[in-house]
Amino acid sequence: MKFGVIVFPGSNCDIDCCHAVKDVLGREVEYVWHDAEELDDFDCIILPGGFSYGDYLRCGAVARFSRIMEAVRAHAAGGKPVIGICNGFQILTEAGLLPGALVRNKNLKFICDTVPLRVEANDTPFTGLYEKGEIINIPIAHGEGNYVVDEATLKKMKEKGQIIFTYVDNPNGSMENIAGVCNEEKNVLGMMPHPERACEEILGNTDGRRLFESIISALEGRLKDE
Amino acid sequence: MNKPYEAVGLTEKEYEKIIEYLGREPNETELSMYGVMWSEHCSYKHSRALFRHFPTSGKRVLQGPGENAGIIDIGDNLALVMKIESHNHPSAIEPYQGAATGVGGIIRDIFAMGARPVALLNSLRFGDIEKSERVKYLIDGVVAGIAGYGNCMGIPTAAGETYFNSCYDGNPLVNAMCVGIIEHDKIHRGNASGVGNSVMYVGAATGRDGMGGASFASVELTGESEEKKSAVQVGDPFMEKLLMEACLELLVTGSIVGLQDLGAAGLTSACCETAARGEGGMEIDVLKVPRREKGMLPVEVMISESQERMLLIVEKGREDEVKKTVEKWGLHAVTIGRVTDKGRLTVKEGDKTVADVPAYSLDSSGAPEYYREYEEPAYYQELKKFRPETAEEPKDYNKTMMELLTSPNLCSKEWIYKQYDHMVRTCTVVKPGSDAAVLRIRGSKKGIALTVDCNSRYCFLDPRAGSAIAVTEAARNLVCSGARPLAVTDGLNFGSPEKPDRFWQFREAVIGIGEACRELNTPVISGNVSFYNETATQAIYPTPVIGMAGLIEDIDKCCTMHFKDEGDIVILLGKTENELGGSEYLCRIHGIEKGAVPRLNFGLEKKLQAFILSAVNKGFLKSAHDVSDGGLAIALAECCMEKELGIKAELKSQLRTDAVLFSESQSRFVVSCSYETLAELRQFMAKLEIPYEILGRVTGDEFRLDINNKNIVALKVREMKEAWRGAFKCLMT
Amino acid sequence: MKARVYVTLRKSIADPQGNAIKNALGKLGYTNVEEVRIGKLIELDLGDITGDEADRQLVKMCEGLLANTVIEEFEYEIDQR
Amino acid sequence: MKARVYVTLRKSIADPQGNAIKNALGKLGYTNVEEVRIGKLIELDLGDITGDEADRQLVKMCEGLLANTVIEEFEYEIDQR
Ligand SMILES: Nc1ncnc2c1ncn2[C@@H]1O[C@H](COP(=O)(O)OP(=O)(O)O)[C@@H](O)[C@H]1O
Ligand SMILES: [Mg+2]
Repeated sequence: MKFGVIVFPGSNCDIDCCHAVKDVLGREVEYVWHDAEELDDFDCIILPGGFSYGDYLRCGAVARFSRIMEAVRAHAAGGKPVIGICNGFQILTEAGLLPGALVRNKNLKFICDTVPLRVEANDTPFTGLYEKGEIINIPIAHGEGNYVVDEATLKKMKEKGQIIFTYVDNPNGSMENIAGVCNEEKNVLGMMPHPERACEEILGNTDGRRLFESIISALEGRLKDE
Repeated sequence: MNKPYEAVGLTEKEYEKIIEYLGREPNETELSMYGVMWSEHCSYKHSRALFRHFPTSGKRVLQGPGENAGIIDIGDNLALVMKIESHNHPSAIEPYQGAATGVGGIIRDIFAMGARPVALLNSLRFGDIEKSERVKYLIDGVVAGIAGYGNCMGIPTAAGETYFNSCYDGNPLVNAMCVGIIEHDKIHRGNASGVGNSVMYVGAATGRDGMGGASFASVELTGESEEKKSAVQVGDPFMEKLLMEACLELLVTGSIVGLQDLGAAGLTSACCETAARGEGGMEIDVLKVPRREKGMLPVEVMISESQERMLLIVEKGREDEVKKTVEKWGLHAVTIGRVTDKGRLTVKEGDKTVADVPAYSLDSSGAPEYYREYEEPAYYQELKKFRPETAEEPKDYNKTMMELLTSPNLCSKEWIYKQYDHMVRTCTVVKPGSDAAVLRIRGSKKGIALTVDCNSRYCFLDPRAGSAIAVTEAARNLVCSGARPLAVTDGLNFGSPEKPDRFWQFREAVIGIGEACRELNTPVISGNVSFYNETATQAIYPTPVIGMAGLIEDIDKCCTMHFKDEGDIVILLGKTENELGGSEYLCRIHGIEKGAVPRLNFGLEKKLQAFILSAVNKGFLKSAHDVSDGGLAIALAECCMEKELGIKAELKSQLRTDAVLFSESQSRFVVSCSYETLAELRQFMAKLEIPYEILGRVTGDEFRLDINNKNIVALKVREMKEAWRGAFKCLMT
Repeated sequence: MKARVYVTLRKSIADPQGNAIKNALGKLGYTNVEEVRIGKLIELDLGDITGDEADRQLVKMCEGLLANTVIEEFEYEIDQR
Repeated sequence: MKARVYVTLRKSIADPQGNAIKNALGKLGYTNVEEVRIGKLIELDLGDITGDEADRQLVKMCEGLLANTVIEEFEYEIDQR
């Protein structure tokens, strides 16, 4: 089982994601350069946080044109898990792999904090080891994490159970307190909070660890099935 | 009529010195190059002579002052790189970009040494926030600018300090500090060595912006500053991130001989400094320099301070290899010249020589050096005489406590540091909000603790004592975290050195820092001087900001200031004296900024610091916090906030109540331990002859202080916390 | 050929930045200001191409990169000079 | 009375954002693009005031709040409709 962490120019949580997967969870992981063309070797793809292309114009707007994004699309279409964290989430929405968009925080400030989230669904490869309705504390660090989507899409997302995490105390003005959403097939997740920052006791928080463990366990199940 | 040298900020004597160096009159390009290089900002001509007061060497010092940044050994083949830098004037006229480019500049200094930057700190001073909308505008912009740059770089901004005083109304201070980690064998210096090696240029194209920023930073702010507008630039953290990654990748290949950032005085400074440190000479062609604008003159190319540029000295023959690596990061590297041994910096425009001067003569080794006149100002003896006892004692100490907790200088700075990504890189073990930031070093058991400190009111009332206190306070913050203080980087912010009373302040401060650093064995390994922080009507308080780094041998043993559990015993180490002079209490409650500053006894200080350090390492303490601004009562309140735990303390004292609570006597710490370890801790304290007083216990939710069996303060912690946390946001809206 | 692209938030999307500026203007005494919305102005030098070609490029650029049509609308002007 | 304010970086000031977008457009095949500069578009509804008054207010607003003339320039248009 192998994770791939995509490195865009300006990504800066790539190291943290790698560290969480490799040093904390002991799984294989590799960086994948944005110019690469294929992802066949990988089971799960992580689009990390940061400021791809400086987040100029709009967050994730330029990164979505990276060569690797075709492969990410194919990986997702093949039903394999893709997770976009923070800037990764923004890129996935810009690329149309997830619905909606992320706009400037309501208070117009960058917010770095640890906030409580509610796990809204555990029928995804990313949240299988959480209880539905469970409250977990996960760090956030973003200036544009205010999720918006049109009413019709929102309604459909609710019906299909695509809202995965919500904020308990909405920090950024997100519609319906949304912190993380997935696609209809539930194999592509985007979330503004940073689970990779909450994997170790020494950092004072391990609530994010189960997200990675959920992916591993889902992948292990899947590999067994094959 | 204006003399040509006056236009570039030089004196007649300095002009004569240039003629002496050249054996002829300089041409216009050369004169401008001397003008920027011999500005105070680049040459330290007024301050250099005093730096001999600083201890700059020691067993652990791998690089002292004189390079892009200082380096200190932390064992296991690892070293810590650090430097502080001011961006005061640009931040005063364009707060966002001024602060952002300040952060960008200091980061380049760190990776120019070959180190990966791991933390940013900042020290901010603003005018009276309660009286001025402009101050709010400046804070908003400065904080967003620091956040905008540091967050995008993916370097956690992990600590800082923020103070308000009307002396900063016209002159805010923005000092940024960066810390990096490096392996010994990866250390690089800004050396142009190896005759024939190539001088390559990487990063943003050169434009007309930032023209003469160095000389701009070396004059007082006036209406005319508006004219020098182009001295402010727009930062590009994205470019810098690519530049940083490209440089760090290049350094591993061995193709790079030397590395230098283009900061103040741009190419002129980078070329002459690297040449002077290396083979002595360099020849470059300005036509090869990538430009953003058409029709730039050679002199404009040479002194532009466009951001996000680096100079690489590359081993001859390996230029293509360098280009390739740089291109992978979406950047271009171009060869603009080569290293010579002729001792001259020769600037060509194609075939034409446009400047040709001895390289070292531009550099600080060739710049003039002045011994400024100094004179003790009259206020110094006068203000000292004030007796704090003459201030009326408060009647309701609950009210006084709440007033202090919500005051701009003492309230929580969460509003600021929540805008900084302080967690990226997942190494921040102690986040902003405790005494020092603590970061783990990946792949090692070790950690580092970082802090930046200065009480400028003390430094105004007594620059020598105040500066020494700044150093010891920084060290106290580190030992409370369980770190051994290692080294200092100093950011000296002062008024005009040409005025004898200001220069006296500067001189006293330098001596005070030197003395304290010697006592505490923390050499000064880098620093920055910012003069001319004054307007027609006022100068800032002397503000020598002390950045300090310490080493934690075992990261699992680091400690924070917050009380941990109910029932724990709270102890005050050190002795409270009647020392309200210059205190935050006197200033805030009585509007008085006078009096003698607290005394500092290095013997006691060192004994206590050594004790705290070993007590933390032995695991005796559950929390440790130094007593500083606001005195004992505020220190205790700060320990209660994080976990919303209370305290029940019973103090005994002969002093007046306000002195017991708010005196700012030095060398004091508030610690807590479990009841079970108390006996052992007492033995240990007795053995080391530590003065202490057991204050009471950590309790549920009440903050209760009794003095001589009489209740003085009784407040709910939740209410205190809400007021203290919310105060800054209230001030800003 | 030069062009100016105007990107604005769709009316249905809240504009906190515009609101903040409206409030700031109010504090400065401009109490008559009823609404402020912040958008982007993108000035392009398209080099040596025809007006038709510019038109074609601009629509594609806007839809593809310069605006995110989930939240934004765009307009452009070609400078015929 | 409605107005549109355009705030752009002074020509001598680098525009990192514009630069990055120019590069992105280049990679997308728009190699003809020679320059991109990104500014702000501020749409104001000034309420019920005269054109003269609008003129007077806009200059002051721009200088005082909407632009920092240290690095930016501004222009505005009043919508006479
Ligand atoms: N106050 C100071 N204390 C110690 N060293 C200083 C001080 N001010 C400047 N220096 C040292 O002088 C050298 C030149 O400083 P500076 O011009 O600020 O560096 P840079 O050119 O990298 O910006 C640096 O090595 C710096 O560490
Ligand atoms: Mg430097």
